[in-house]
Amino acid sequence: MAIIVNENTRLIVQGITGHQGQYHTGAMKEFGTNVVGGVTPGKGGMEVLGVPVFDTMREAVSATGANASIIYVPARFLKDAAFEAIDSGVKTVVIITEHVPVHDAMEILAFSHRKGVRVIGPNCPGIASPGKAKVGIMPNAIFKEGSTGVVSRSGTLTYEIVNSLTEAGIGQSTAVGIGGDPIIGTTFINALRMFQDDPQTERIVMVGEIGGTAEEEAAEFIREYVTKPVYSYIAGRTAPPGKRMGHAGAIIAKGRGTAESKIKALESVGVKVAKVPVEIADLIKKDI
Amino acid sequence: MAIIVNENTRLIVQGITGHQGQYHTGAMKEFGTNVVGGVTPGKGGMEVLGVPVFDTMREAVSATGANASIIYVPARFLKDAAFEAIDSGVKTVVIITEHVPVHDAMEILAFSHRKGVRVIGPNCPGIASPGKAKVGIMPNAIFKEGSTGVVSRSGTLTYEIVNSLTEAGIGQSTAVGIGGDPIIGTTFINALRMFQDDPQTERIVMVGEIGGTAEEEAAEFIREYVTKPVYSYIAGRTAPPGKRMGHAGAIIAKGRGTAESKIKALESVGVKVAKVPVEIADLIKKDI
Amino acid sequence: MKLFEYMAKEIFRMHGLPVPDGYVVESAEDIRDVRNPVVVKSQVPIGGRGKAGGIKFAESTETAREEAKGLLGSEVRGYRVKHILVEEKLDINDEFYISIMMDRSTRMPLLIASADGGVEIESVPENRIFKRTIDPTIGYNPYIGRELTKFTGLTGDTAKQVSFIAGKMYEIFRSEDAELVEINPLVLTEDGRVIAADGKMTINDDSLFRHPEYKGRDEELTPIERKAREKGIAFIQLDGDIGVIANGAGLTMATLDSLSLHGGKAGVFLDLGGTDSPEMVKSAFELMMEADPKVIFINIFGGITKSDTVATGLREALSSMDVKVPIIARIKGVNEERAIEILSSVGITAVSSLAEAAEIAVRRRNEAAGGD
Amino acid sequence: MKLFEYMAKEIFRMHGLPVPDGYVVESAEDIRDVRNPVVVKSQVPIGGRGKAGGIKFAESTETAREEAKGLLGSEVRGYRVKHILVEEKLDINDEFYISIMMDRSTRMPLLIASADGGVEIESVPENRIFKRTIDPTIGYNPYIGRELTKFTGLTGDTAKQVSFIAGKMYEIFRSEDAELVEINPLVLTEDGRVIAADGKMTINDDSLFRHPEYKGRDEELTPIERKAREKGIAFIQLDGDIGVIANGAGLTMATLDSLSLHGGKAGVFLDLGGTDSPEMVKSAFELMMEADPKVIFINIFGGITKSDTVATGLREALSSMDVKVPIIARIKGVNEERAIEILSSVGITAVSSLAEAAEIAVRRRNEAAGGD
Repeated sequence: MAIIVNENTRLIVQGITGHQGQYHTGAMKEFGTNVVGGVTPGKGGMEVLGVPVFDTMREAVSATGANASIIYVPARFLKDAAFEAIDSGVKTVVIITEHVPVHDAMEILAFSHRKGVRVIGPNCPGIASPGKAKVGIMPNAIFKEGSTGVVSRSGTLTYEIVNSLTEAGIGQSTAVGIGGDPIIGTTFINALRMFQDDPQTERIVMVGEIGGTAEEEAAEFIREYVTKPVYSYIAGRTAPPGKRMGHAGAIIAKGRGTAESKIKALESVGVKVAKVPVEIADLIKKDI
Repeated sequence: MAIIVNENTRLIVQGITGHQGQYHTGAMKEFGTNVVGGVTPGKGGMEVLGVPVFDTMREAVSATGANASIIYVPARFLKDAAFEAIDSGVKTVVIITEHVPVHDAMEILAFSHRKGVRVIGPNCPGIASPGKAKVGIMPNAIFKEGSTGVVSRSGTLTYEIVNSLTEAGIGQSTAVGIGGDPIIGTTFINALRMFQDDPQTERIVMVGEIGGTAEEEAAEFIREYVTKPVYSYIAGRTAPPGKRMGHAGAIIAKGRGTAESKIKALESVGVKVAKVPVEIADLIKKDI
Repeated sequence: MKLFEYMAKEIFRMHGLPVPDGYVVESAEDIRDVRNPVVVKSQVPIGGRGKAGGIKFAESTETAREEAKGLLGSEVRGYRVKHILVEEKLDINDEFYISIMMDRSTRMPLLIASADGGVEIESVPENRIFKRTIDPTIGYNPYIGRELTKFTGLTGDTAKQVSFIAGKMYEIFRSEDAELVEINPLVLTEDGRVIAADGKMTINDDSLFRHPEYKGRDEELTPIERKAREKGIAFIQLDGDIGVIANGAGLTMATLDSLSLHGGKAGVFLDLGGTDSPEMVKSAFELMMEADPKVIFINIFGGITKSDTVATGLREALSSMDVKVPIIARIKGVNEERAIEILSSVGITAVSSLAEAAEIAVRRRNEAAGGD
Repeated sequence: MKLFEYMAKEIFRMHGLPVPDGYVVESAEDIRDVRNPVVVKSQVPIGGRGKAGGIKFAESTETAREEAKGLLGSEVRGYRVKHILVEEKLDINDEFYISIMMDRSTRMPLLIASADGGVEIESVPENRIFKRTIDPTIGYNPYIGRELTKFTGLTGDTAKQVSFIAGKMYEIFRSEDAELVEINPLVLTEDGRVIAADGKMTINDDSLFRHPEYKGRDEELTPIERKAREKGIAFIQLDGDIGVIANGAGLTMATLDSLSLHGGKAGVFLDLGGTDSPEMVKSAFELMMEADPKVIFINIFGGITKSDTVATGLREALSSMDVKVPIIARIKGVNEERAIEILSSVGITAVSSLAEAAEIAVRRRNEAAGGD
């Protein structure tokens, strides 16, 4: 099964003719992803690694029957590209682009909600279901098919964790990097729910970091909904307190947002929390 | 059963302290509607006909558990009042107000769609399920409980038709006036679907008029979905052609929009179409 | 309200949408020195002016003034010409069609475009017409322009200009509370500019309270039409001779249908717009007298007001007027018996059945018309 | 970027949101004649200025200049004062709190208000704080203002002014791409005006490309911080002495956690922000040298770039620098064995396990620090 992306994913790459787009089209195809088309305005009719390029998402979707897209376009063009994707008929949109204005992200997510489209990101490494498909930029070599679901707010830290799981012989059902921006399309809670409901997934690794209250909210959700074992690592236990949203932010946070608060919240609902990334694999191995 | 409003309807009247608001609060209570509150900014704490008045919809809904609202406020304040209603937690909003700017109506309906709230109107006489509840301005005396569903684009013509049904001994499950504006929340198709699914309703009367293509679209829907007998009257068979949206409108209309086109479309899917309002009752009586 | 071409172009210009250089005059003398060829366009709120001889060309000041003189005061497709738009004549390379309108089905704006402009868009084959719903919660975005220009086969700088214009049209559509913004033709000139050679706009009447700038700029009305509009009564002139007063558009049309069933034809109809207040009925009656019908047919279905209150109001109105033609009233609602009594007492034939009232009205009309 | 109070108030004023009369100076001599009592406010991008002595009052030109002289160049809560805002002193009748911020949970703007202003809002009891999510697809509408003023117990003209201000704040929040717009206190004056006595704004950094007006107006950075920002590298000064370079915020923090587990403490860290390009690593290394750490710890998890390419870049960079402190590299990704070889060849201790690398780094630091 896996979550969100699998062997039925038919992917369009938005920004396929750019450096990043080309490179990752190749890497995704190697991973086994069914890349059915690309979009770059003005480059319709070209081919990139055997993949046909279209001028617009509408055309691409109607010509290929695509159901997912991945976006690599620069931040200042991202809103337009994301709206185009959400409006094109695909059901999943993965936004790799970083430095997306937070108001643009807000508008994109309001529109995706209206249209019933799942957005992952922005500013995320994407998602991979080993043995099935990867829609993202994570290195192929770190994955191994298995039954552990991974959800993470970080980019490279996701690689670190997935890699250490694989090195310990623990395969993944799906690993999803939801992105570290304040406003993101897919949250810990969304991913936890899907992993809980996914038959292939037997346990879940949740990688958080300091700042925000997403981990505390996830802990609440785990208490209510998740019965599978959850393992976690919260980056930044020893980091200095990050930027805060001033007094207004403090009202929302109510003392949450620190590593201590997050770890406490997670441990109180039975999550095993590692002190350093590599310890997650140790915790899992003890249980299986 | 009936559709949309029934004995479980708990109604807030927005604009309750105005002349129209007061008058119809009385009439709706007489009809049996459970009017649980009213809203007029700055008049919170008052009572109108024993109904408590609140300053905001939020308060009103949280104090009364209301699930519906009816709006009587003037057109220039309507958008704000409608947004407030849609945002307050009620599930049905009936907008009586006429002369609502069409762009406001569009924004209201986009928001109601996002929030999953049913809007009836604007510029409509409302809805009544005899023996249960009325949320509107239709005269009480014309109704009789029964098994005929009535849906109409007109105001007073709805009264005319319901009255002639009642005089002929044909009772109504629900009568809904969807409003004659170009942009409305509940369409013929919405109402037809609900009547088809409503066990109390055995037949449907659909009252249309010239202009637009809603009747032609309804005919398509009847072909696909409606198995109950449908009777219709299209007002304006002998009226002069109305204003058209110029050439752009003609592309959409493609020759539809006239009484002939509507009658032909309806008859082709088995709808019996009366020449004058009173004939509807005759057509129904022949069948039962 | 429909705007004249020159008003639509004023708005286009304010929003930065390219229009030809030009100006409007009410008299031929106001035409300035013509240096380059100009178009002299009569301003009427209807299409098909060109074929009807409402558009002229001139290469000199003299010809321009002559043509303007000929057009001013003349009738073009039923409209008297009071304004002339004088504009640079464009060197046309290609003509496109583009419009945005409010679409009832989706309840959202619809963008329509075609590479086949300059002709009636209804005559363009369906598969050559681009149609795109714009979600108002996100508005116009560049990708919609790319879809448009891809479909219509535009490329390069022309595509960019057309995309820009589509975005401007959406901006105008929203900010002006328009029901329609249309450019036909949108012209590509020999020197590569894309310009709105014509412009049509309809402003939503119900939004005029927040657009005071349009006040008094609407099409001309007859004195009686103006009076009716001020009272909030719809007034429509037809070709029969029964005067109809009813409340509500649907009921008014049903009244015409009922008269027609008995062989009658309305000459004018007044729609009170859903109200049944005695004041409105009285106002309508006064307006009706100016239209001089053979018979007056009143059809009121009482909603808020009690029927006898309406009847009393009508009786009072009549007492101060000298009405010679027969009046037939169909009156329905609370206390209708009492209402019928009141009206009968002043010589009005009043019944509660629409069918019956319509039949009587037609009979009376035939009597009044004699051997017509 | 956090705006200084005076900049926030400039924006408020442009949008028609009432602020006190005032102006900003960089030198005490620029203070104009004081006729009515004024407030002399040091401009630092942090709250709690009043308690820290950063706000003074004056009733004469002389006092005002004296106070300004005292403040300018002084340090208020760790920030050097370079600007002074001189403002009319308000006659305060009441103080409210109001703000709009981006709420991560709902992904929508959140409006917060309280009748208990002028104090730290965290100290106000929860049940005295109004919180309201604003749906960005419909924006701020008057009913939200009514909910706010009802909750906070405001009535009449004060309620109207506060509603108006809330609407303006939302307008500013959206048009300026703000993450936060905050007024505390929002003052009700003795003569009934409602005025923003203070103002805080944070502009979303990622939006600055479309707000050129903020260019160069951000808080002061040290030369090394400025260099880092120009390269797109996050630079954070800490109180340890191991210099850390890593790619990605999460991995950087995980690196600190790993060092900490072995008893090490970072003195400065550079986050390359998810990239692993040799150029960025090189730039980071140059920056790092300026921070003068005891040991340098590089942790790169190769994503796009192959590890050996990163290592080659790093070797080149080092060849042109004179680095005296030990370097420990943890390098992971495609061709990591080759990368480790390359780095070892120039004397860098390179391994592929984070835990092992962290342990080595701490050991080296302890050796370098001697008996510290």
